[in-house]
Amino acid sequence: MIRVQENDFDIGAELARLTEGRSDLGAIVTFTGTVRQGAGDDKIDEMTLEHYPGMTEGELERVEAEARSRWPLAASLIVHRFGRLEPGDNIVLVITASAHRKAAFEAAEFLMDYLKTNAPFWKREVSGDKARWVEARASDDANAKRWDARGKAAE
Amino acid sequence: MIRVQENDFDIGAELARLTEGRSDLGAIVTFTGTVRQGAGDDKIDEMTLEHYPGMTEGELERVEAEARSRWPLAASLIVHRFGRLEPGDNIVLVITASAHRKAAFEAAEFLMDYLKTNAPFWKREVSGDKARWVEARASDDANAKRWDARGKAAE
Amino acid sequence: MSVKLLYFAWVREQTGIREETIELPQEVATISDLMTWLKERGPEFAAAFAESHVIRAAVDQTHVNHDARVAGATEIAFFPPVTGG
Amino acid sequence: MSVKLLYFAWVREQTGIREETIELPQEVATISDLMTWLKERGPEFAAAFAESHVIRAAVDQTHVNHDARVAGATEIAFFPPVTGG
Repeated sequence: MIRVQENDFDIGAELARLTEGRSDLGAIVTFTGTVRQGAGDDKIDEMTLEHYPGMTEGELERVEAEARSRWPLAASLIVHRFGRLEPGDNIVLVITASAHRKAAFEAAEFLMDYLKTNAPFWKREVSGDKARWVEARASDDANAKRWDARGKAAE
Repeated sequence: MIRVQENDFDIGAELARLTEGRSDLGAIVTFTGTVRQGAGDDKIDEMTLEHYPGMTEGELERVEAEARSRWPLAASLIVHRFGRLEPGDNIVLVITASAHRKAAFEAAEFLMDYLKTNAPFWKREVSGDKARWVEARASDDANAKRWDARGKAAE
Repeated sequence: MSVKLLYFAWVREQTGIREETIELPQEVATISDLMTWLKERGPEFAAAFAESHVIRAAVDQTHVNHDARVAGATEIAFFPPVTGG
Repeated sequence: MSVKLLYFAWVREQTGIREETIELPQEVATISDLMTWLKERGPEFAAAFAESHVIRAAVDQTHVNHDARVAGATEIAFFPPVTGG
């Protein structure tokens, strides 16, 4: 399940909804990405997340389907926010649940790596009277690529 | 921070407590282990978790300190339950928070792998009128050992 | 053939346009051709597409390379490398 | 020297004892020696420690190997491989 929204999300409530009445889950992993304040020259006051409505949902669905084809996930969720955010605010939530922890951990990392390089979001950071578009990091591309070679993962 | 308790835990509340007022965290990972009902010959009705009071707390503190020496964690938490549990119930919660997601993911996996092989807990599963002590899995030893060779992790 | 063009992030800021519908000229066969053609529309577009090698494109909401064909496209988007998550 | 012994999980079930305090005999130098000595205390202990190679031990709440010395120990625990998490 995927969702793109301006509002905040409640991790406890999302978890409860996803796992309610389920006794087949042995391992549940959540990843939450939040706005870091930074320090010195990197200190930010706020951030705006622009996205490509329509394509965003399509990419998140594609990424989730890919994870579910690679790992035996009993449940999964991606929630990504857009709009104006402040330091400490939530940006993205990924939840993966499986019978075993290895699948849940790997799938959550995979989802984050793929989402970082494929979901059409752009961060604009504001610091005082200066604003700048965040640049993509080569390490994100490298993180996403490491899954390509693996194809179907173990377990 | 570590806690050993008979009562359930509330993941949302634990997360809120750990991250409240923090704007230095970019990545927060939670792992929750729950009682799987199983199926067929592995179907269980309930489970009892026995532990070694005193040593349990010591081992969890040692494991957490080891993770914090290997990764730059801004916050961490381990909560482990003991006593009688039913399918679907929570068993263990691990939370790791860091500036970057790689450290948070790796540290959470490390904590679970080490806890599985070092924390003195024993599961006794009840199915109908039969009870059996869960046997340790060779894969858990292998998972824990893979960290030994690595020593200090990247980032 | 008419096609909707969308611009995001600093590509949008530099072109000054969020979206527009244009008639695709005959000589434009690929994304690369389209960027070359766009650069000639004026200084804003010349600036936006000056470093065209870093710009990413999507045809009908799917990521494509610069050598992708544009024939049959309904919607073409240009944007910097993504930075979500 | 007196030492507290603790038994957990199926070791506890088989010995029928959760904890006890004993006087360590002179000839018991290591965990391995202690298990050999315990086996001779009766059929419950013989059964509990029959497969002593799978049993784990902790001296003063720290995991140890079977060749660890027991001199100076306050508390020694015996249990199966752990299965928490």
